[in-house]
Amino acid sequence: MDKTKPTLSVLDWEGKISTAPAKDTSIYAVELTGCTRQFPTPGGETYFAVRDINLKVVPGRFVSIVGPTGSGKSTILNMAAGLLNPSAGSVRSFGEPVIGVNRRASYMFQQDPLLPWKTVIDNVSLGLTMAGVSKAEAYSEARRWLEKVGLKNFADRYPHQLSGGMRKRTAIAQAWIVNPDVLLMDEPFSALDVQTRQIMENELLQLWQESGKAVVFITHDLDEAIALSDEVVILGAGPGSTVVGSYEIDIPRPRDLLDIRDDPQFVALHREIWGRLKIEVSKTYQTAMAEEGDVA
Amino acid sequence: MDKTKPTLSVLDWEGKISTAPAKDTSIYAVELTGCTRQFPTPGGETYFAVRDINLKVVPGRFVSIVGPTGSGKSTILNMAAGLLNPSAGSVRSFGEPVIGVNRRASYMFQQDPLLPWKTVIDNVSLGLTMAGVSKAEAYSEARRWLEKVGLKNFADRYPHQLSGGMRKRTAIAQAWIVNPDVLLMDEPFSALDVQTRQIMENELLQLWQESGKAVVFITHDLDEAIALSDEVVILGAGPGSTVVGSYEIDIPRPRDLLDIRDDPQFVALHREIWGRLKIEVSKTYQTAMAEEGDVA
Amino acid sequence: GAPAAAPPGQSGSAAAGGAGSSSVIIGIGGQTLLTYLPVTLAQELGYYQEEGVTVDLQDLQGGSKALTAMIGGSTHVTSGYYEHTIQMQAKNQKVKAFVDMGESSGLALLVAPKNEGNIKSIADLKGKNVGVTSPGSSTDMFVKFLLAKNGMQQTDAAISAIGAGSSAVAAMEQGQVDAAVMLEPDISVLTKRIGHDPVILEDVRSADGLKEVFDTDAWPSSSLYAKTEWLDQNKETAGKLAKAIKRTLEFIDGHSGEEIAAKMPEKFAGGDKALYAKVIEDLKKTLSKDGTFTDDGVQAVLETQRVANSEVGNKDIKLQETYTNEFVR
Amino acid sequence: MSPLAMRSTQLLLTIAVLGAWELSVRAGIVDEFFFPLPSDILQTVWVWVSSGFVFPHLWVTMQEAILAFLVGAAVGLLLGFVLARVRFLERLLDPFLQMFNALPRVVLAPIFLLWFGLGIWSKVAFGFTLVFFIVFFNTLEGVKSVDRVLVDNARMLGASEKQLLRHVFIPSALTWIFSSLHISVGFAITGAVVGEYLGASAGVGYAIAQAQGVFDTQGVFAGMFILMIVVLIIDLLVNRLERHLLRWRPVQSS
Amino acid sequence: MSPLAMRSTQLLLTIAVLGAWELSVRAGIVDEFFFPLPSDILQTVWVWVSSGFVFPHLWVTMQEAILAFLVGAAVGLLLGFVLARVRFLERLLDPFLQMFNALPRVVLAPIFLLWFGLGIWSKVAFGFTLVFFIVFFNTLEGVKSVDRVLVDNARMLGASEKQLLRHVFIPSALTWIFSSLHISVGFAITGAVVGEYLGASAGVGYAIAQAQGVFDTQGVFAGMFILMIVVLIIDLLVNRLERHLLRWRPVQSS
Ligand SMILES: Nc1ncnc2c1ncn2[C@@H]1O[C@H](COP(=O)(O)OP(=O)(O)OP(=O)(O)O)[C@@H](O)[C@H]1O
Ligand SMILES: Nc1ncnc2c1ncn2[C@@H]1O[C@H](COP(=O)(O)OP(=O)(O)OP(=O)(O)O)[C@@H](O)[C@H]1O
Ligand SMILES: [Mg+2]
Ligand SMILES: [Mg+2]
Repeated sequence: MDKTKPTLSVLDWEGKISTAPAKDTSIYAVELTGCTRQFPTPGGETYFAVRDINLKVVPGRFVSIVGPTGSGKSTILNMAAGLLNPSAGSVRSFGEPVIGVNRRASYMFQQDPLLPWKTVIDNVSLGLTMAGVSKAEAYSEARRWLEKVGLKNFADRYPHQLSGGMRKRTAIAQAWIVNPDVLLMDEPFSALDVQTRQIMENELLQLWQESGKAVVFITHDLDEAIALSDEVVILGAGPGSTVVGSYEIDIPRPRDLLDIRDDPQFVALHREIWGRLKIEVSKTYQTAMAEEGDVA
Repeated sequence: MDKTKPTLSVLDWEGKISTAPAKDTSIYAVELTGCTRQFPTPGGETYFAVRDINLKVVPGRFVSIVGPTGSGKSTILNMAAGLLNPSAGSVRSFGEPVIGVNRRASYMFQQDPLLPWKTVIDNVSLGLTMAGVSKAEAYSEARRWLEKVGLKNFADRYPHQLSGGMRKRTAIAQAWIVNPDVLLMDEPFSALDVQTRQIMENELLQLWQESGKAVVFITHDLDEAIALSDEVVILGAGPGSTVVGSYEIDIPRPRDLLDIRDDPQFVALHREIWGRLKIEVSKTYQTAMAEEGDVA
Repeated sequence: GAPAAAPPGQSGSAAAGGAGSSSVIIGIGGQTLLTYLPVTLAQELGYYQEEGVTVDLQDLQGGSKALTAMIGGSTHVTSGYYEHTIQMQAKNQKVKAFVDMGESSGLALLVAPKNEGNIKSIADLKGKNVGVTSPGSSTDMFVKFLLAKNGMQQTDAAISAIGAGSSAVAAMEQGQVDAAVMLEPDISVLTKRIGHDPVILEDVRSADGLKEVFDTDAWPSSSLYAKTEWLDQNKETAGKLAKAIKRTLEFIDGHSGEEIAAKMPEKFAGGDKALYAKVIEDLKKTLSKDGTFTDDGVQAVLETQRVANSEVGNKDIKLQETYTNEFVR
Repeated sequence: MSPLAMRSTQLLLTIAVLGAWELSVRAGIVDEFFFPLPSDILQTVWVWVSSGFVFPHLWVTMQEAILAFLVGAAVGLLLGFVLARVRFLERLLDPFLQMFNALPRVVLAPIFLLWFGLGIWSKVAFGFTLVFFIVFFNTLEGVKSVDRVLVDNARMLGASEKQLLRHVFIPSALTWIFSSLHISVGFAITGAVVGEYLGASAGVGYAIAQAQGVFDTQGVFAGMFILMIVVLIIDLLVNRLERHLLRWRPVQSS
Repeated sequence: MSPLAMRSTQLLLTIAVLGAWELSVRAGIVDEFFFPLPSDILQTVWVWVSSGFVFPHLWVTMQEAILAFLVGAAVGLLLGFVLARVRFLERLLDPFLQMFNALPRVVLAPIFLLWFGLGIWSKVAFGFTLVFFIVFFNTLEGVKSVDRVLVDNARMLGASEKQLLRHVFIPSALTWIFSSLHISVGFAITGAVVGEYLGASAGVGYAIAQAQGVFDTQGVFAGMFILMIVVLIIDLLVNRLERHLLRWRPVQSS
């Protein structure tokens, strides 16, 4: 692995670094400043996917983004990963502007990103072999990860021979194995059953707690977002959605994911965030229903 | 629409027809008898995805299938749709053996099934135009459905210009518009936020209640399964999983999806089913962790 | 037809050989064309070897290709039509012929079977479609010359390329052209297929025909030529080649068609040995006896070129630089 | 880079290459007998164009090439689709098609002349044998590599075999088809010209053969130059059509 | 249908066609001058093979064809990949490549002879110009149609441009590449044969040309027949390679 460890990796998740702007901008593992992204529409106009997004994540922090469908969550992650240039604003990672892909991040995509011509184990070990790790070593590491995601016995299958949830888990292992400084995850657990999901959530927390990684996590499950995160960011209704709220989750760690839903702090936070989120989601629907689009 | 209405469509959802074998087999909208499906593995052996599945769904009934990831839920739906031949056993629909695709069913796939070269509205209206409906009529019908799924303003976008959740909703509208006798849905709402999900669930219930459709619904969300269904079928852990339990959900209809989680009947059923499901999911993990696979 | 021998080894790209080289690559403008028969026959008779040169024959499927290959340095000597040397002089390329094999071009202007009653003279060709092997070839120029000789415009007849061999025979038989300039053995094959002698408007295969069309006794056609530079540097080799060809011409003169055919590789007969022997017998009268050029002959060729080839036209041509009899004497 | 800047760069490149050529011929590095001066070639082109000499020839060649292209592409598409859908036929016929594809067309010239005469149809047949195989093999592979889920979805929505073709297979194979069309534009013209070159009474190939027969290399190059320009124009049109039909594809950001 | 049954069906089909041909020639419906009796052709093939006459020729042709195929495919792949990755170059060079693709190769024969001599290299160059364009255009399109998410994923996993090529672009474009290879097998042989046909002293094309020059249609057909058999064998090998390299693809159930 040729990635250099961030100088800040000593700050672990207990560090509780506030998101207030710091003088030393290199402190942020991911820093989106005033990011706007527009797309041309078929009608020839421009559609603002997100507008004026400010998102700052220090190393060691776990931030979830929730928001109505189509509000621009994936767009934000794409910009943070360096795969999509913002139309306005700047993206930085550890103080460096992100040009091309963000080499210090690993990204688990919402879509199916497995290479169909590689077996499960080749897919999982890909990041390592490309970093120059020997094949034997990469394979044994990949097996370790496959075991974690419960796919040990499917190592030599091709992706088309897997179920939807198995493909997702392979993608998770693929993203985790490279041990990056920033983990970007777009709805990683939505195709999994409840129990598998909890196992995965625990794995993720463990992985994250072991090091000073920053995690940006997209989910539709508010419970999940609150249970896992230090901070939950709510994205407003589109078009041109922006951050409408940010909630600090101060439930002490380590958290017991099984029982956390009964925690009074959790319940209170859930009610508060859900109240806000509901407004945004309804807005999305009102917009969609009421507005006369150009196709009507 | 050239599809003939089933003679049994008068039986609506309140009919509460038991799943016990009936003399008149044509009563079942979907009937899988002793269906087994195996796949060749890379090692040259055969892998049993599902074994000896018996599933009978009468028209007007809403059946959910839950089970651990990789247990064969999609495989069952594929067989019911006629896209996959069972290695053993038989598939019938309304008494007819299913040869080729099941013409009386509509299937919402787990994967992304939108045609990338068609706009949203063309994708949604596809089923109608192919059935010979005039373009104008198909478009106005498609617009009605797009409105239901909240995509009215995105009618002229191409799939790659949509977010993940929007693509799912387009696929939902595409499957619903053809007004089939059997609705097969594979995790339709998993990529949607909670509120959108509830709107969709309500739409689905409405669509189903209006007619005597049979619905086979796959979900990982047990709450959702119980809230919507007449029956919840639990699939065991793979390989060679089979139906390990079937629960009749006798919560009276119409149900209020918002408050149903507080219903004592719901809570009791949830506890019961969850207890059973948990065993299966843990089994899956034990298998995956303990067993020495051929790659270890 | 059953082949007799394995092909000669494919020699790599040949840099124009150094002085005194006794190994020569000859490019033939169509090895199966009868008019180039002496070049192959000399090889079969072993005359080149007896004279002390090793000859590698390359079949280049057409006179102009053989010439171009030689200009490009792929071959040393070309077995092609003498007229090329004149054309090359017009293009500032110094090429000199040193053995004459054909006294006559061996061409004949035939009327297609379907027009046998209609076309009786050159003048009848007006507005008709005349087939040639390829545009710009000597068959094409033959037509142009005949038209001009009969006081017609070159555009009075449409010229179609019909190739040689079976495509030419088919085009004539099916009447896709109204008339065509043809060579042996195509004429004999056509005759055999239509079952009677075709109507021939002009025939320069005989001395009479030559006299009538070109007003000369000889019209040098197939010959060996090389770049003047190469000739100057390889006088000895050229002499050996010329000697071998001259001996071959004498051999042909002294033997019957059958005897000659027997010496040629079997595959050249194309399955019909009798026909092959017959056309060789016919060929004998168009071949030169001693390999020398005559002043009348070369002059006649130049006249044809002036009339039929706009690239030569009225350019100043020094005929003595286009041929030499120095090596055959 | 703007289209205009791109065109200028291309023009500059062309001029640079032609300039280098001109200079090396004048300096005697390159043999004028084989590579005439570009300025002479352009002059010949000008003569051919201004005298109107080339237009009847070009018209004939274009007819042949366009017919060969259309017929070859149509049959290639049709057979490609049929064989991709009927696996039995594909397995049955594949070796035969491969064998025929390896037949040297030039050798077949006499048979084409025999069957189709000296007119344009023998050249169309010539071009056809080139275009057909390219389009056929690509269509076959294109249809075979269509995403399974899309096909299944369309079938579940009630698509007949014809509708599957129209809504799924053709659009999905379109990138393949266009790739083969890009290749075949050139081959259609090549086919027509070579056909003319071997036997014809008109066409650019005939004109080139005539020039070559009298060692008029300027004429040969002029003919090829004119062909190149024509191909350029056709390719522009094909590109435009492609852009229109494939407008659903995500724009490639580099 | 089992492979054996398939082969038998193909054999039957072949026999049926040849039988019909034989009969119609014997009945005088088809002219033997142009279409000799299949039995005679096979006999000639037998003579060529048993006398060993054909093998040196075949060896020369195979050398040329294989070299043309390898070099053409290699350069086509390379340029295809480079141009697909560097959009600027693609836009710059596309019109030139299109123009060159439309040049009639037969006309260029003298230039090939000039540059590459009379030996095998001029024929290799001939075949190259056919193979190259087919492979190039398909590779270009194949790389351009790679799923965006796969590329992004590989890049996020740290792929360098070279690794992207190896792990994503090449495997993804492999169906495209194989399609073009299927086409080019035939064209490589065609190129070699036509090259020989225009000027050579050995090779199957030379043998065919000589047979044609002396009205030996049996010989012409025998030569083509031998070529077809050779292509069949090569295609079998290419198919096997393809099946191996594309083994990750879902099995197509019909
Ligand atoms: N290439 C594109 N062209 C046009 N519009 C686009 C494009 N990509 C995204 N969009 C639009 O941007 C908006 C945000 O998309 P994005 O994928 O970021 O949503 P999301 O929050 O991830 O939604 P979901 O939860 O459904 O995945 C959507 O309205 C979408 O239509
Ligand atoms: N083509 C195939 N070849 C081999 N195995 C397959 C194939 N398709 C499915 N399987 C196997 O069958 C099993 C069941 O797959 P299926 O997709 O039905 O699971 P599922 O219940 O839908 O899972 P999920 O909830 O993750 O979507 C899995 O173990 C999968 O690996
Ligand atoms: Mg998204
Ligand atoms: Mg599934």
